Amino acid sequence: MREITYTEAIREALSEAMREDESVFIMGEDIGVYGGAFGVTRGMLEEFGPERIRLTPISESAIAGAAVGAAITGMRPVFELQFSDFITIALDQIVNQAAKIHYMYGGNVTIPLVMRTPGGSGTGAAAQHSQSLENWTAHIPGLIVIQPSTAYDAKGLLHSAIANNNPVMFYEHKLCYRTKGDVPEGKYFIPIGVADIKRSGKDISVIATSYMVHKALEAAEILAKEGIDIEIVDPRTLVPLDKKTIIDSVKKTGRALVVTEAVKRSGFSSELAAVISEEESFDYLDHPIVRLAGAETPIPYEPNLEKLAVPQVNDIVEACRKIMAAK
Amino acid sequence: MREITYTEAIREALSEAMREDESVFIMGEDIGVYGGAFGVTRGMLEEFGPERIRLTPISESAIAGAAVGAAITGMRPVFELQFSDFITIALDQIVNQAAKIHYMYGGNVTIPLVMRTPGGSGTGAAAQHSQSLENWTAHIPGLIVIQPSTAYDAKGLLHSAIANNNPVMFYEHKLCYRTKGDVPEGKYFIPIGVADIKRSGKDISVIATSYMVHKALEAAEILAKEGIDIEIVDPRTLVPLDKKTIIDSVKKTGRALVVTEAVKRSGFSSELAAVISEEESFDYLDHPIVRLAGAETPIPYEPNLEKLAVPQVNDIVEACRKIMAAK
Amino acid sequence: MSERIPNKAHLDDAALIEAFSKMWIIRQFEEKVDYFFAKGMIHGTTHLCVGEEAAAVGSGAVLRKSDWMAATHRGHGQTIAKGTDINKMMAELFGKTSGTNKGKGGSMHIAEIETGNLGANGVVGGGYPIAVGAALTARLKKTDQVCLCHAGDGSTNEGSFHESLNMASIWNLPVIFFIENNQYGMSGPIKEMAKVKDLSIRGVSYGMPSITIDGNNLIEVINATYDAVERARKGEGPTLIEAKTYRWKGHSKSDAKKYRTREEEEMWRSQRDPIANFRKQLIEAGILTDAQADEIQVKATQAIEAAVAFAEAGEKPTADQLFVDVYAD
Amino acid sequence: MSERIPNKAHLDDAALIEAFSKMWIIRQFEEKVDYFFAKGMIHGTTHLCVGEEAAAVGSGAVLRKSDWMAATHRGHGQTIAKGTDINKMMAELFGKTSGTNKGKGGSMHIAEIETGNLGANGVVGGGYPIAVGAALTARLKKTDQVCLCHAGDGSTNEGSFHESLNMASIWNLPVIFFIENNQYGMSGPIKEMAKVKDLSIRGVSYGMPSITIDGNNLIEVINATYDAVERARKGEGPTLIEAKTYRWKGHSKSDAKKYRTREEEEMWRSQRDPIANFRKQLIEAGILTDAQADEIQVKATQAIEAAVAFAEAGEKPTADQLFVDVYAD
Ligand SMILES: Cc1ncc(C[n+]2csc(CCOP(=O)(O)OP(=O)(O)O)c2C)c(N)n1
Ligand SMILES: Cc1ncc(C[n+]2csc(CCOP(=O)(O)OP(=O)(O)O)c2C)c(N)n1
Ligand SMILES: [Mg+2]
Ligand SMILES: [Mg+2]
Repeated sequence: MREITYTEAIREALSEAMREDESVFIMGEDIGVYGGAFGVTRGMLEEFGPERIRLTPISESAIAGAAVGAAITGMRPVFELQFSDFITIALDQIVNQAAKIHYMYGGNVTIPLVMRTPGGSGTGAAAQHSQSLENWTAHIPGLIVIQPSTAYDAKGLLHSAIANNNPVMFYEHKLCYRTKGDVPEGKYFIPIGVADIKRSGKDISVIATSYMVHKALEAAEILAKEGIDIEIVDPRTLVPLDKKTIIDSVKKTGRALVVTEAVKRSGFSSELAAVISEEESFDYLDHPIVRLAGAETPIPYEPNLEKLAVPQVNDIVEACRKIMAAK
Repeated sequence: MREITYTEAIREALSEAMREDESVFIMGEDIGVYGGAFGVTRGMLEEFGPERIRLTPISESAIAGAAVGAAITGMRPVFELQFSDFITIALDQIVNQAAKIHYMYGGNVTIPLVMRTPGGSGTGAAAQHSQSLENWTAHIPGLIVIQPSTAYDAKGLLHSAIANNNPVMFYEHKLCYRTKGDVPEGKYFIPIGVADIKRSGKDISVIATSYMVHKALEAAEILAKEGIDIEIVDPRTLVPLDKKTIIDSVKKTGRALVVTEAVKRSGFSSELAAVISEEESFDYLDHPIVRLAGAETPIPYEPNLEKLAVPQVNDIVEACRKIMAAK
Repeated sequence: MSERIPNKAHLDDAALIEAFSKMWIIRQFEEKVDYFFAKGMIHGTTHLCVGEEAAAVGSGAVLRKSDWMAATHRGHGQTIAKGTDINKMMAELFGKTSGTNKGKGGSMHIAEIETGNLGANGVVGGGYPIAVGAALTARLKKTDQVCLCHAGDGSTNEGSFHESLNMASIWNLPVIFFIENNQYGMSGPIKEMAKVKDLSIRGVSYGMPSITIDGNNLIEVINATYDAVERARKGEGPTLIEAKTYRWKGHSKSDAKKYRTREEEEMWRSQRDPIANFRKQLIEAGILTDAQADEIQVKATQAIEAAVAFAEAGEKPTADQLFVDVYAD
Repeated sequence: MSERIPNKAHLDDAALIEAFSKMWIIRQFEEKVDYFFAKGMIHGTTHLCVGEEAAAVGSGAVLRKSDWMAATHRGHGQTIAKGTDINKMMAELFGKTSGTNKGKGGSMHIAEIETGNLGANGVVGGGYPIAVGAALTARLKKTDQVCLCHAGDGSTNEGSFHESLNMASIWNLPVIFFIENNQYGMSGPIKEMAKVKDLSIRGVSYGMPSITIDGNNLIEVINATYDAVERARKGEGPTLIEAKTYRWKGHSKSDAKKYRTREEEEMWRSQRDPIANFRKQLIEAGILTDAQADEIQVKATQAIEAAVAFAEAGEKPTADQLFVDVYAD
């Protein structure tokens, strides 16, 4: 298999879907000749033309809403929100319209749309361009929420997202874009709602999302040398959540460390901790669940502070050591 | 002490604050001669005039943002968002501006504003007018989040909110408006960040928010007859959260039931469960934490379905019985 | 073609009688709903469009069934005009599974995709971008469908109005933005909430053809909408229509209407009743006799009674319906 | 008063020389920042305003220190024009505690409340309602302060533009909406993203006095802003100014600029350089000699060098700073 980047994997999924299905099209700011702020759609204008690679004005609410309207009437729009922080402008259409219409209309219409958007910090873009707000949409019935960490997952899950008949929130991560991985050519699907064990181990279940999966993998190498063998579970889709894989892992290891970049308070790490603590896994826990997550601060600009604001490899290592040392 | 309604209590706090401090003013849709969609500002136009009881166009983003601009430059705006569901339109100003400016500007400016808004279901207003989205703002560093359940708490906490130098999200509940309680005349403050034990008991700590406090109190009466003695903890402020009072209660009872109206998945009930499960209280738990919360569905219109979508008194009773029956 | 009441859409006598009848159906529907609400027999809230029937019917009359329409929270008239089944609508208000939305939507969300009704919207301004999206579908699928986007005066101060009209204009989409300017957004008088005499002037910001009309004059509404629809079908892009009208009743369930005078209300009721005025026009043109006109009104009442009977006969959703249709397969 | 270069603000020779000098300081500041970014010595991203100096300086020049200004993501020039300390600005970009924002904001958030700079904004259109709110403060406190709201052409398609201009207009607030139309919003050409020749036409939607000017002509900018500021101070409400200009550099750090031609760029650089043109004007009016003009440029370079030295001398925040200032006391 070839190694390609996360960016290329996403672009491949988009292109393959568009070649196959005329009803798939893309909208967004700067996705045309510019190729998107992070280069994801680079070259696609040349292949698909401006009708289907549709450059929009800077109007996030109309972009999201036009996707809803197009989806209701038979298209399968994918729109790119340039930074996930700007969902603040598009939310009415996503939450009050897209998420609810299928239910509110008694199931008489579907809303097959995908919002692709990059979240996360690490590029020095400061407080308004670095948030991880995925838990907002995870809270909303009617939405599907995906957060792929690898190139392979990104491509397979994006194909599934586009094929899905519900509004799908597809959160990419700025620091994932350049990561590389083995990715098959051609179309393949990774089922929505299936977690992936990115590393198996026996001591601690580290449930990590998005870019934190990569940091956990690095931490695992360090910990392995110390005889601590962590299992890394990547939920991949937050909604629907593959509780079984997570719970089974926790039952096996008896210890759970949840790692997300998003701010700890009321973030998806809380949901993961709550799920683990209320399920049968509770009885298997040898140690309280530990959450490692973003600091309760806006993301600062200065690079050292910026790093301190989100979990780093060393924080994961430390947390695991502490868990193992306890009792 | 007099008994007044929750609505009147809020109105009193607003009026007292405005009489005392010229820099406090109110903005919002229909808050003038109409008195607000839920009658909270009724009569205030007559006393304070249209400059300070400022009727706005239907422009939630500009309302919130004008509050931010006014706050930065020395005023203490309070704005009413007619239904909390429409925070979807105002969020950029709340989350990307109000919450971050103090930090992002190095502490050189404060943003003393209050957003008052009613959440919750129970009035048949269906999916777009019945949500409980408070956990979104609880996730955002820089925001204070308050959710009063009684007239007494509403007045004292609103005074504290207006006096606070941070952006404060003040979530009212449509079904609380007509509830009555003893409320002192004149100004008093309830400190932000202090939970209240609404009923003490020894068997289960029921941590309930907003209108669920009233339902929990009703449930307590039924359970008491069966010999189950629940303690009801009302956090009152979600951010900052009074973890100590909650943890102490759980340590005492050894059992925790969290009850919120908001959708369970990724709601504030998750945060509460996560906090309890990761603190020392973990060691005292005799039973897994149970979350009782909104169904993972949009709020349906039809009245029976609408009720089924959020916890009712009987659900609390059942959950408590089950917890006590276990083991 | 020569019609006895000339109109650009060339609607013949029968079609105009049909429009007259629809206005009556709408009014009776609303009066009935008002009655049920007052009695506490319907749950939730509602926004009635009595007094605004010509705007709904005149604009809806020039659409094809395959065209689309997005309605507002004050949408009963708009959806009836587009052809939504009034039985199912009434059943919806009663919260029955036989309702348009199986009882899950209620007054603010009535939708019937089969007849092109993309749904009413509880969010002021929420329908604008959705209508743009539907028009985009027509463009991408190269059909000649158009989308009629209903909206209120107050909603033209929402950001979504601006973003959507701009997007529709630069993409030349087949959408008609139809503003029912009933003078108030809940209690906010549009003359204080916007500093322009006519809201149609706002089309200038988008280089969009725009017009202000008497929304209570059925023929004027038909003509303006017809022009806009024709332009849209030919690929010449969107139009903004401002139809001046008035809501006779309060904003929603309880409204003391302190923000307006009784004289103003009285003037609109007595002099600018769209139904009475069109009735007169039909009779003067010799299309209807007095007796025939009365009969149409009676038939409308009967149709509403039938709708109520249909609604009453329907079933309440069972508890398991709560979890049905959260996600599509 | 008689100025050698007549202008409505009656800025005298010294003030015009000061403005000329500020334009140079801005350009040198930007060139220096560009250099540091290219070298990887500054973190994050930045949006440079080279070529747009007259818009920033001409509008800032007619404000008082006590007036307010809201800047955009492309805000270095705007904030310098308002009087923000360039040493602290450079220190901010270096992430130092001596920076305007103590290193926590960076290029997109530079603010200095003491000089009325309410802050740059990373959200396109995010500054509009904030500026309206500041103007509301002036109104409620009955001061004669005004607020200058900077924005870009692309931002005029955001809903916040619409809501804010409407609100400012109905309340007659002292705010000046100043659009730097540099022809592109990132890669989106405004001539394709809006169907109007001049964005100032959008003021019509709000009954707002509006004007389109040559944003590269310093005196034209001064004059238009002066009229708007006077109107605002007198309580006559807001104004919309569209200043046509051009950004010489890419949108932000990496930009292949495929969306425009090299000829277009070259035309703006060679014929419409705001600094070169104003220099010529000053010399022709006899206000400066060639040598004096050169000296001003040299001094600007020195000022920037000093700013860099100041920035370098500052300290990086310590780890504990992460948790400072999340909440105010
Ligand atoms: C975004 C949003 N803000 C506020 C409301 C509350 N609300 C419902 S209808 C209404 C007035 C709408 O006025 P207009 O657009 O003129 O329509 P009309 O009711 O007059 O038909 C308001 C403020 C809402 N539903 N949605
Ligand atoms: C709400 C929002 N959408 C998108 C972006 C990404 N973005 C940053 S600057 C920019 C272009 C802005 O164009 P314009 O307003 O013309 O300002 P200019 O950059 O030309 O000065 C875009 C799309 C953003 N920062 N905020
Ligand atoms: Mg209206
Ligand atoms: Mg621009």
